[in-house]
Amino acid sequence: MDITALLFASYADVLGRDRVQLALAPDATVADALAQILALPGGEQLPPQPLVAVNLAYARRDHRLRAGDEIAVIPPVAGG
Amino acid sequence: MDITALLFASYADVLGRDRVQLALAPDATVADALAQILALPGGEQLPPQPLVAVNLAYARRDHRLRAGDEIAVIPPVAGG
Amino acid sequence: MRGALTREPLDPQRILAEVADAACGALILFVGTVRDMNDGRAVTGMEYSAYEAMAEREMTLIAAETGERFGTAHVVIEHRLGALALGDASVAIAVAHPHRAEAYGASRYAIEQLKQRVPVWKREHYADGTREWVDPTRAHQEVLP
Amino acid sequence: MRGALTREPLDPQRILAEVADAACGALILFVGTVRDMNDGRAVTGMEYSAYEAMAEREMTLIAAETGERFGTAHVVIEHRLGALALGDASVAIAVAHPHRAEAYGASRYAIEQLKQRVPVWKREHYADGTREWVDPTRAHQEVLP
Repeated sequence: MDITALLFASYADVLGRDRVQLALAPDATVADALAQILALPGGEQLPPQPLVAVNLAYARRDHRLRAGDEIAVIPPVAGG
Repeated sequence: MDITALLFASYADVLGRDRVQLALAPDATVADALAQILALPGGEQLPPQPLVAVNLAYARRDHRLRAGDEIAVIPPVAGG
Repeated sequence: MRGALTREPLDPQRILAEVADAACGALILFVGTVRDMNDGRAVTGMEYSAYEAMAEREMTLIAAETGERFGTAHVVIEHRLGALALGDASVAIAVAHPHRAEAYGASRYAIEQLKQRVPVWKREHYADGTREWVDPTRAHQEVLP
Repeated sequence: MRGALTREPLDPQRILAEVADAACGALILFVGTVRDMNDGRAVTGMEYSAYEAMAEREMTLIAAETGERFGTAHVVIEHRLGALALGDASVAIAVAHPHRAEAYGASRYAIEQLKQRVPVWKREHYADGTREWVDPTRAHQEVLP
């Protein structure tokens, strides 16, 4: 299935883009999506287990993805 | 010596005045001044040891008074 | 650093602007207002009075102590006197500090000290037409078993 | 009860008025501003961005959680995005509660949760012309022995 991953702030900078299209197996998890993102050029500058949100909520690495999900890789937040 | 004592809020109400002129011995203390005030009509409605300020600062019962001091009997404060 | 009484309506925005400082990333404003209920009785208004010279002295001391204890020069305390309506602000305390933990600590310290020490009194007006001096020490004793 | 992002300057007075309630004797406003110094470097400005849909969702959740935990319906959280100058307010949190202890607790809870969870990022601009994403987790690690 196709999933779009959103990238922000320093992660978008090091990966040189603010979104990436992933081709994933139907039973793919957050960890599978992350593995593809970390394999991109610049991905080695991300931490090994960055925070991820699925459909606007923080999600665990074993969270099962579904077609149409919005996934986002979340750099350390710095609000306030 | 002559000392003026100021009365406030509920204490002024029960004593029916907001100041009282006291005639005190030259070595009188806060406790001596209080004894005179508590002996006034209505004084029995005050607590036996109310808070007292001398010259705008809280003072102990054994604080020695001097002519010209401003003494005040302070009801429970309720600011804010 | 300042503590003062006023008979005019408090202006929280102005007090906040007064403590603002480019070195201070955290501003806290505490505002105390006249509530419509106290101890289960319907309140219609409040009348504040003070031993004014001493109250201003204590408020000034509290502002200075707060600043020293928490490490900031930016503390303003204002208390209103006179007849207040429901919802009117009776006290406003603004604090600025480089860090928020200290800003919260300073704000809380200032209001607790004010409530313990500053010779201000209030008379509540009730819906049934009566009015009564508020005595926090009595309310406290009633709470004890 | 409300959490929102905005690109306009924050208006603390309006946010405070929004939570005011005759049943609530204690109002607390927290304002976070852009400081002129961070980790010893002179800051000249700050640029805030967010995962906007998620940030608004988290802020709304935090407002609701804060209200439930501390027992009030009067919580407003606003965060500004875009380019901010020194001293500009980046976040404002207003809370009203019948009692001040709970009001302070609620205010503190809301800002701590915001700093932990809300996907907002800031890039500091320094006097030497460089700029850098702020990473609170890194700053924290550096503090550890």
